[in-house]
Amino acid sequence: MATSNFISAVTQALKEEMERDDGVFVLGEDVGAKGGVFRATEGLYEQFGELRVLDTPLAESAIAGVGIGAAMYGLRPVAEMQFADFMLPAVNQIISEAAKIRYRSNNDWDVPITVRAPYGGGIHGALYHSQSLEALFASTPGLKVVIPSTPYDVKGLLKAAIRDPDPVLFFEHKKAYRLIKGEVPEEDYTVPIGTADVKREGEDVTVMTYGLCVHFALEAAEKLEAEGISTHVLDLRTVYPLDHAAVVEAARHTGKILLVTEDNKEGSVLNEAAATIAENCLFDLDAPVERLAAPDVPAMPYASPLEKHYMMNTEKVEKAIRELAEF
Amino acid sequence: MATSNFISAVTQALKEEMERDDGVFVLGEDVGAKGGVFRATEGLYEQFGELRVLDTPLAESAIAGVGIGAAMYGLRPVAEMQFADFMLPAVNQIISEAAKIRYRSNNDWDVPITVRAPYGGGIHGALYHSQSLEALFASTPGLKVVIPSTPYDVKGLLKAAIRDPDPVLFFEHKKAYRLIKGEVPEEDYTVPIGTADVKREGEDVTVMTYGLCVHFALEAAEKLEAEGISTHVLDLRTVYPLDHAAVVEAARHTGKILLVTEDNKEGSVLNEAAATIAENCLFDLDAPVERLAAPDVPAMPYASPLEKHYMMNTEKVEKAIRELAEF
Amino acid sequence: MSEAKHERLGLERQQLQGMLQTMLTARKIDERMWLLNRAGKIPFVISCQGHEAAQVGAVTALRPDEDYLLPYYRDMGMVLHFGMTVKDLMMAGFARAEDPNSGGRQMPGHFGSKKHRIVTGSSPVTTQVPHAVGFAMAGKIKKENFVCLTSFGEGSSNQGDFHEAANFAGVHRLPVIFFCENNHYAISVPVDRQIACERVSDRASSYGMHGETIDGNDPLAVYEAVKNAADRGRDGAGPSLIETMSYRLTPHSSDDDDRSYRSRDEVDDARKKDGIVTFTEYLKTRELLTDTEEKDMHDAIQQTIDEATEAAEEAAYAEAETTLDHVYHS
Amino acid sequence: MSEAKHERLGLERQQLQGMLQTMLTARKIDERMWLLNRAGKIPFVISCQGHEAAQVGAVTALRPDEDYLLPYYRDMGMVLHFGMTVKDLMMAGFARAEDPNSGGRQMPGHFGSKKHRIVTGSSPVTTQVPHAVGFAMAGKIKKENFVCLTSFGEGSSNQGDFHEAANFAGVHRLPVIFFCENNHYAISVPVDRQIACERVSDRASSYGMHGETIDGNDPLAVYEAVKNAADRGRDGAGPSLIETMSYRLTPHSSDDDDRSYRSRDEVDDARKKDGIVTFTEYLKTRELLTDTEEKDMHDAIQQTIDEATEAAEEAAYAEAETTLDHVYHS
Ligand SMILES: Cc1ncc(C[n+]2csc(CCOP(=O)(O)OP(=O)(O)O)c2C)c(N)n1
Ligand SMILES: Cc1ncc(C[n+]2csc(CCOP(=O)(O)OP(=O)(O)O)c2C)c(N)n1
Ligand SMILES: [Mg+2]
Ligand SMILES: [Mg+2]
Repeated sequence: MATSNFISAVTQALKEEMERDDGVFVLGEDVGAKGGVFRATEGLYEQFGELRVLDTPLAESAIAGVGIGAAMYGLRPVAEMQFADFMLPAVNQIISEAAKIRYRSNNDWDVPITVRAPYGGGIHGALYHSQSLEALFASTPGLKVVIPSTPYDVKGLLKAAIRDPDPVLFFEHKKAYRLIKGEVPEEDYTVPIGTADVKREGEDVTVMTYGLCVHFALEAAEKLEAEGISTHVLDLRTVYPLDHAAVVEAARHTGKILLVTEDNKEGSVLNEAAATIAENCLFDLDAPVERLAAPDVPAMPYASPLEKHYMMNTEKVEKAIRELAEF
Repeated sequence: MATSNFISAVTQALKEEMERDDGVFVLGEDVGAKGGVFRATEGLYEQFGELRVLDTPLAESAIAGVGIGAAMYGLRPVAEMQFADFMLPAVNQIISEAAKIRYRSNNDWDVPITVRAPYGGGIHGALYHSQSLEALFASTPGLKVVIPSTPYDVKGLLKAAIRDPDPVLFFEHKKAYRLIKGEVPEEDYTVPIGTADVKREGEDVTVMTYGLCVHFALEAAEKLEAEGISTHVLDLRTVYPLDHAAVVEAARHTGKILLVTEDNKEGSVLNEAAATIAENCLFDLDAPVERLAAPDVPAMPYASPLEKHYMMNTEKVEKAIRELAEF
Repeated sequence: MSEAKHERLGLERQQLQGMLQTMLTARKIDERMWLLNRAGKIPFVISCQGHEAAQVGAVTALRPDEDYLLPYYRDMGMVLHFGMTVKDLMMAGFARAEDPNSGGRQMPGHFGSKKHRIVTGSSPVTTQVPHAVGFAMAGKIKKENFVCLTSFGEGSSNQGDFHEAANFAGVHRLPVIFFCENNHYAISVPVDRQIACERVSDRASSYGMHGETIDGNDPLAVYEAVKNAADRGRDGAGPSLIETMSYRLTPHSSDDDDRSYRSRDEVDDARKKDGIVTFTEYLKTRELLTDTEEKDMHDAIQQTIDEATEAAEEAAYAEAETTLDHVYHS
Repeated sequence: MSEAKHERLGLERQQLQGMLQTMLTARKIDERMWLLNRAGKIPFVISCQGHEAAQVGAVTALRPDEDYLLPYYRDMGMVLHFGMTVKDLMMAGFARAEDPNSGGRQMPGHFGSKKHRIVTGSSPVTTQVPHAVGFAMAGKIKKENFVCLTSFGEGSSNQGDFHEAANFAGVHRLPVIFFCENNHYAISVPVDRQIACERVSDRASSYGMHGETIDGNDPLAVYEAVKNAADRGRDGAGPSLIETMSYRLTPHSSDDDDRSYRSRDEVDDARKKDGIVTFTEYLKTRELLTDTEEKDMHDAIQQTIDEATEAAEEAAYAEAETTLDHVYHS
């Protein structure tokens, strides 16, 4: 099995799906000759040509809307939003259209589109190249919101997203792109959308998180093991609709729960996990359900000390786990 | 004190604020000669003229964006979105711009805009004239999201919103417009944004809700009193940022909490209350924190039986309170 | 008398009568809907009245067996031509389970039927316009030769989605017909407070496409313009923007009272130019329609509508529990 | 030789030298930023290089004490003219607390200063365009007589916000100058894959406004066009769309490698037409600038930049805890 970095897993999934199904095509800004500003589509333009690796005008609502049209026709578009922050002009197309087309047409039409977008900070991207957008979409039935943490999951979940008959938003942490490496089988495989994954077994504290923060949790867990604190790490993977059963199970497993997100706290997707626990596991808990998140400010600032103050990291997670273990 | 219906309280607040401050102006689709599709701006065009009661082209992103510009200049625009559902094309202007301008300019610029929008269902509005949009905005620091339940609060909160130095989204339940009546002082007064309000004192179960659902809760409470069940009703009023202290206090007060929204369940704004309770009141609870909400489908269908199945009502709330009381 | 317009266009008696029949059917369904609404039997109507000539002229120039239609809420004349039946539309008016558009989930006027290549629409205006471009882009990728017609009002041409979609279609020279039904008002806002240019079709040059403005009361003129646009599309010459000038003869919808924003005189004047009246006259003058044929046509339509109304009124709603169905594939 | 262009425009030696000085200052700051970036001292640069002539020509036609500027990220030449200092810009490059634009919160190029009537900007392109219309609308309500200039790239003219804002300004005949700096690329996408019309200024007619395309390397031509647009605006004749044709001489930003999408020959050709080179030549040929003056100008700018760099490098970041400040009024 080959070791691959996070972004190569994206490229690999795209390439394999495009080879497998000639209805799959990529569209977005600079995805063609340039291969994407993060190089996610590198080599695809040369292999599949300009119609299937389509450089679009600079207009996100059209990227989404044209993709939705092509998906209704029967193709499998993979739309790239250059940064998650720049999906906002496309919100109407995503929420009013993609999410509601199957329902409003009483199952006559469907929208098998995948919308990929790099999210997250810690790369000096400032307010508008660092945001976590998942909370915005995680109250819209009809959508699925996937945020993978490992190259293995990236490849398997992206393939599953492309094959999914419904619209999937696929957020990739841009700091993970070249930082996170892992084993990625060269064969075809998928990882099921909608299922969380235990990334580490433990007994004292359960951390539930997703995306890059999974790695902070795993690193923290590793360190805390030396102190005799055993951490259970649940990678939510699909943040909407949430894998409620897995959340309940992992909560009951230790009775002490830390929810972690890089997003700001109030209104984050963690709340669905918290509410689920409060609704189902009240009598299994040994400590309050803790949320560890960014401060409630509009987005991550640019200057290093401010960005660092905002950004999640291993130390913050470690400290929170320790406090909960000691509760 | 005069009795007024819900929508007259809107009109009254607008009129008084426009008389008080000539920087206040209204803009939106059909707000002029027609007086708005719900008649919220009735009479204002005649009184204040076409520049201060501005019929805009059919383009919501421009309504928001032009309003933001005028607000930065120093005026106090009140933008009307004809239906909350049609705010979605303006999401980029609201979230990327209005919410972030003070922060990103390090307090140099500000955006004292109010965006009004009728939300909610039960009026045969089908998918796109019935939605609750608050969850979409309730994770964006820099915004305030207000949803009043009574004519008194409408007038006081809308005045507070217009005078607020920051952007306020003001959602008015369209079924409440002519259904809900109440006392409205003719004098000038404001109701503070950011504070929840106990609409009924009770001892057994706490219902936390907002908007039209407050009335379902009050009616249910009234009925249940006969059965000896005493219900405490907290009207959240500002759903973002939430009045966390009031939530904690009301939760501790009875130890049994029912959270109610007309919106669909997963990812709703109730989750912030649930998470706050799970974080702060774990050992004060006598029952799981219950959420009563619409099913997780894209939006309310048109046909009566389906709309009714989706829509919140007094009976559903009553049943849920009773179950919790008996827990 | 020089060659009549329909001869030049190669349209024959039967087709012409078919056009009139579709126009009349749309009109009469709509009239019935208003009666049903005022009688408290259906909650909402949004009308085609005044637009039928433009709509039917346009779709007559298309191929319903291969082209795609992405209509807006007024396009009853279009969807009838593409295969929607009177009964279908009545089922939608009554929000019954048998409504093929949405099973009663959407308001009337929210058309959609995969079978008929009518792409599902929503209420936020102009969102269908990029979808049309997406269908056309898919056709280009798949080397198909269909065209897509999408329609919208003049007010809606101010939405960002119109601009983004039109430009996309222009850059990729896609066979999309952007069909703007200019009826002078967007609810209460008149066109001169709505768009800054004289004609919506002036916008075509922004997107490197052909644009023209046609009398929407003349179905033959509209047919010709759309036929040429479709030909251009099939020939790889890219998109077109066709604007028809009509007038909305009813209030905006059953929830609107238009007296606050337009005079009765203006409405009465428009009624005189009604395309149904003038086209009937055109056919009769040229002996393409006899009085008997006309009467039979009216009677047949009336009967169909009566039957459809009855059937729809008696039909069932979807079961309440079906509210939960079809959020995702299952 | 007929009357020189600057004479016809009434621009005098001192003003002309001032224009060159601002152009040069912008260029040299940008060059320094690249050096600092490549030395690992600042994380990000987005450049004005190639646009300075257009930018400075444009703002010279405005009144910085009453007009409003809503620039985009390349407009260093504009903000310098509106009062931003070299030191201010270096503080922004280094993300220091003293950065007047954002206190180091935003990336460089995100200009804003209430004092200087430069309205705060963000990264999502084109959002500033409706804001400009909002300022102008406020001015109309308040019976003020200022104009607003907002700028953006040709790629950004495809955003819905451009369309909606331009139409709004057109309908209400607001004094907004829509200033499009066409540099042939939006990151890697060339203009012919980006916009379906030949020129962005072709879009003016969609909004009932005046439009023209100007050589962006000629600051005098740009001055003239913007002067006329500002005059029209102040006279109540509504908005204008001015497009300048320039070329981006650097990669899109410090994160971009432009070799994958454009040839070195093309870039070299553009360098020959660089407005800084040709305007210097214009001034020298007409004896409006001596060699000594030129050298002094370069030296003075260099020194200012050196000092500003040093000051900024030594200046402090904002305190980490200030991350929490200014979410709401307090
Ligand atoms: C995005 C959006 N905003 C507002 C509305 C409410 N609305 C419905 S129809 C309409 C007017 C449309 O005018 P026009 O495009 O001219 O079409 P017409 O109804 O005149 O045929 C408005 C404002 C909507 N449906 N969608
Ligand atoms: C809404 C949005 N989408 C994408 C981007 C990423 N992006 C930044 S600049 C740019 C290209 C802009 O091109 P153009 O408008 O021509 O301006 P130029 O950079 O060429 O001056 C892109 C795609 C963005 N900033 N905002
Ligand atoms: Mg209209
Ligand atoms: Mg460009």
